[in-house]
Amino acid sequence: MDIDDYEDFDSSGSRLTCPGESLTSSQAYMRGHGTYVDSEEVIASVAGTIERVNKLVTVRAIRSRYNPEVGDLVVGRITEVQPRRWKVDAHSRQDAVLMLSSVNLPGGVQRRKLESDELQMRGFFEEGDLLVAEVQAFFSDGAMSLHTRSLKYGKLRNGQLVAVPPILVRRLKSHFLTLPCGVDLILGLNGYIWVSKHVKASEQEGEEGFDAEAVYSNVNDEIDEATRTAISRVTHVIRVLTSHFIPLTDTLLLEAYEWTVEQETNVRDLFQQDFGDALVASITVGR
Amino acid sequence: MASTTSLSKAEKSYIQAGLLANPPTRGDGRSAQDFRTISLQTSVAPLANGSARVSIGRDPHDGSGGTEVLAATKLEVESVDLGSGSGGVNGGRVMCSVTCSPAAYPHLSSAALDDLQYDLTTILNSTLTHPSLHPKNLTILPGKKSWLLNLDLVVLVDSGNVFDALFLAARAALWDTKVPRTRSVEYKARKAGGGGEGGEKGDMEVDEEVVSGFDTRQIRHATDFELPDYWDEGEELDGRDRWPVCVTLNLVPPAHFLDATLEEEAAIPLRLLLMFSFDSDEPHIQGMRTMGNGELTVPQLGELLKEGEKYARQIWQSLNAKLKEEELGRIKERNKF
Amino acid sequence: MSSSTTSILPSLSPPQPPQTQHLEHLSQEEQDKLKASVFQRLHPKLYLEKYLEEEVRPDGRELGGWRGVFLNVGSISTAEGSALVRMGDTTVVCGVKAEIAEPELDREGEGFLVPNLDLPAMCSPKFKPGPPSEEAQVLSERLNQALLTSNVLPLSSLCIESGKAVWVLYMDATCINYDGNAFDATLLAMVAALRNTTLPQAKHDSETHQTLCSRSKPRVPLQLANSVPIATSFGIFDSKYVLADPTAFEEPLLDASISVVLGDGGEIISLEQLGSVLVEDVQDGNGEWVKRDVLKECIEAARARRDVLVKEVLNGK
Amino acid sequence: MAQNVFDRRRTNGPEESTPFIYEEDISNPVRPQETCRKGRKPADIRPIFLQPGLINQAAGSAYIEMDRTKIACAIYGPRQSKNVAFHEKGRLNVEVKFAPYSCLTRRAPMRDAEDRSVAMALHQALLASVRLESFPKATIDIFITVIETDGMEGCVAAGSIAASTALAHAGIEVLGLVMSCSAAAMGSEVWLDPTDEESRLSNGTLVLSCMPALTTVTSVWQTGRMAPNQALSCMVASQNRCDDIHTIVAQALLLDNSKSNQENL
Repeated sequence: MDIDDYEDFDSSGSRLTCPGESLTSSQAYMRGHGTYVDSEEVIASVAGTIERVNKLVTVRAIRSRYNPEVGDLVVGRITEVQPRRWKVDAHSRQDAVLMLSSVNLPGGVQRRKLESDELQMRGFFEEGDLLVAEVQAFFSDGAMSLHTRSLKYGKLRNGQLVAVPPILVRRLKSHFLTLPCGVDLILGLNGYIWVSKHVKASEQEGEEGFDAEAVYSNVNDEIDEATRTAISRVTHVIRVLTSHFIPLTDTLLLEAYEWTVEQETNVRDLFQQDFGDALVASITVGR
Repeated sequence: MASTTSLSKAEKSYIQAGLLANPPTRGDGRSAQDFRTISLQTSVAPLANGSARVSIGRDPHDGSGGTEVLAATKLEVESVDLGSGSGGVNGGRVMCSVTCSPAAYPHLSSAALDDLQYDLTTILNSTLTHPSLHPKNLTILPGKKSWLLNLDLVVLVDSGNVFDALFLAARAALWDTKVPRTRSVEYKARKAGGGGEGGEKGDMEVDEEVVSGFDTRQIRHATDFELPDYWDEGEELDGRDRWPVCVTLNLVPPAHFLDATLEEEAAIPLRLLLMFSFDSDEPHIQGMRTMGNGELTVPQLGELLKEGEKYARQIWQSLNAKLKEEELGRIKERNKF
Repeated sequence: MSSSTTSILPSLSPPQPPQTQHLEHLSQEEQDKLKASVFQRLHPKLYLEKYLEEEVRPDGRELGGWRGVFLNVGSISTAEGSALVRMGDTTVVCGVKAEIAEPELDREGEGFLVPNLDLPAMCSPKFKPGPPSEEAQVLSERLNQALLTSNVLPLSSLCIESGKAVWVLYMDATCINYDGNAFDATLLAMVAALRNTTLPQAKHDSETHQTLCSRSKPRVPLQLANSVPIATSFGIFDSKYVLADPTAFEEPLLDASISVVLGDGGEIISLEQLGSVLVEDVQDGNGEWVKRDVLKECIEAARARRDVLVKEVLNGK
Repeated sequence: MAQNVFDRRRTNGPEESTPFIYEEDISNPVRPQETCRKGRKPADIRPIFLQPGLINQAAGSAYIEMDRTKIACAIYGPRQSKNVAFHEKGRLNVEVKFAPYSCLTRRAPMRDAEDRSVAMALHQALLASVRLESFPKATIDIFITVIETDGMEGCVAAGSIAASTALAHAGIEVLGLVMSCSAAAMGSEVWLDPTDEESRLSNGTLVLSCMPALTTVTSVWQTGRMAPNQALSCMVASQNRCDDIHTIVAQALLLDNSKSNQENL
């Protein structure tokens, strides 16, 4: 079997392979993630789809933990507070690290950290807290280092978390989505998705107006019933889509949400299997 | 019981505020009294005397998620203990044990998992092995042999509300249990010929000749039993309609809700477990206990008892309907061949 | 309805306040008292030294003084025999449970005596929950030896039917409060519990291989030997001082400890010394330096103490 | 009981020994019932003797005696928690140990399921009363030794009272004293504070723990078969009795306090 037969496999989408299957000659191609070389052949080491970029052949596993890359947007949960750093569970192979120097400190974005900040680390993030951050760099041991030095990033409030297989979250132009129903979505590339009440952009703005108390607050805003219902509806749509293994994109989510509203159904009906199937059928039509 | 999921304060208060809102809303859109989908199957373990598998809230499409519990009963012959140390009791015994799959609690250390198993076992045992529920047909030979009914439960996945699932599975498995019919046999033959008991060796030989293959232990009594029927067709457990169902009331004073998910359990400090039986005209409580940090008042408890009875009756009725349906299905199946 | 009744325990005698007036550098002021307790924690050894220089111990006893002993027997109805001993603040409860077993093949006519001491986490912050600590293991073994050697209960008296059935007496002692010298207190509790123990009359049926007891026939006390082992322990501090009946505060500071177990005729059943007894010479009446025989001193003191304990405590009531 | 596990850390007896049995019990296994109540009225509980501060090595302690039930309790801490992840609130650790001679048949000196289930019930009864938020990262150890027991329900009730008294004696911040009372449904009657035999003869039993000062309930533990109304009347009766017990406990604590005050002067 030779990969060269599939000249246009990039456009056709996917070809599946199994571990141990020989993909191509190692002389013509370079081995990438998910493959290894044995007696001049590139062989798959995971089950998944073959991808090729020029001469580089990789296999993307169908199910795997999140494989971080610099610049990725992730949603994570604090697991431990350590001296000058937090450990963050980001659905990856190792806990991520958030350094005290990589967060915005009260009283000015670009201030140096002080000893008093070190003593108050639990005032910023404590065990169990959820946050959205960007992958900044990697340590030599492969652990990722995160940063929240932007007003877009930081502690999460006003909503609930959904965990999905990381592979279903595609790289998008923006991972911060706002649905017209007053719901904000943060699609972490690590498969953690935060669904929350929409907060107006104006309320977040202003570098000078940085308010530590608001950013690190644990108190939720007032959330009305309609928004709560919308949040659970969006959560459900995500669950249904992921159980059918459909990659999540902004347009897809919006379509799916509108479809459920059109059906004028109660949120709990989404539990029913036929309903879920109908939803999937309707949005996959014409694709 | 230590909650295994850690939640941020914001998540907790989001869940609590939703439950206290009017009308209460929950993360998955259910109302306070809604259960997730429950599925139940009996006779899933062919080698057990009775068994059931229960899942609550499994994803209908890919079968992921949801609390999943397996229950099975196994009967063992036991000598009644007269200082022999076997622990057998005249009239038979019931023993429950709960095992938690480590896969169900990946965050727990093995010591913590042991403690959890202990605690779950205690709660099931104190309710199900109470004399008031004891089946009367566990005696084989009065004062000599009886059945030990082992009820083993396995928690395969815990996605919240594990107690309701355990009791559902327990009731279904006990309902499904068939006790092998036994017939007692008497040996008088050589007693007369032996002349003054004739020494024990002679007697034991008698036993060896006739003893049923079921029990390989030595039986030194003059009476024994055998199993006349094919093992599958035994009789039902006596009073099998008494086995209770459990309803867990999760309390966010003044409100309460049913069938909590793991996240909701982590956000709620206090729960009230109520076990009910509706086998007679009068409803009966078969167990009640509070779990977690929080306070109640006696009038509140009275209210909760009333509410709980209502919910438990619904669970009871739909479980019974399902059990009868399963039983009919099996009878049809058998008649096919 | 719920009035308070008499208990197996005596009402607490308040712990004796340290007799600070003996020490000139400590006044009677409350603040100084506080200082004293801080001093005790920081420099326990020095603290004890200061007291002993004045020939008095922190709890007000003389060097050779004993703590008060209180004994209560038979208060635990679930046991065949029981005793509670308070020695100062050290409190030990001992219960005897009887069971039936087959004898060992080489000792067909002998029963079993199984003494164990439990030092639970409850009795002192130095013990952790879980299996027996090292200290508990050592003490259990010493108790076992003392009881066996003294032959206080001939094992042959526990025989029901030779080779078939014998009594097993489980003597479990639990320390409720550990304030030093648990050995003396426990041995006393065990002996008292044995003297309190009665067994039902049992018969072995050779046909059914069952041993059955009778409810209607009166229970019989154990056939105890006359010789009752009584333990007395001492501690050597700073190669100079011999302290009788050391407390939990003194115990870890001692160079050595000596335990003497004596029988009825004053005969030595066991003599145990842990640590080295290097005692400085003393000046006799004429101002001459003579060797001091600590062991002899201890045995003598133990004899005197034994008489008191047997007369006033064991046979007191 | 039956098999003794050989344990080199203890003095060992024979490999196997069994409790003795009476001839009379074999032919007539039903135990006589006339020993029930011993002249108590249904709403009477057994007399309580309570003594705070028995164990001077501990931060706080209490000894309780309710007729044959005898329980000692010691508190150590709050002290730094070891090997546990950070927690905002303190931890309450309850360990219960039955002395081998505390029950009718000897208990092997190993931790068993009953120890843990009683510990669980006590933990539940006490948890809501302790202001755990006032000592983060710390653990309070509550060690309980049951010297003699006459009924599991009474043991849980007496244990709760002793532990709460000991907590107060240790000067640990609590919202109120926890009192506890058991009840048994005897036909249509409610018998308070049942003995072991009485609970076995009853349809069902209930233990209620509450803080009388706040009129709130911290724990309910019911087993057996009861009509809902009966359960409710058990709860009401137990709670009423808890108010009385509260007076006794408060008295014992005050007496102990004034004693130690005098010593300090």
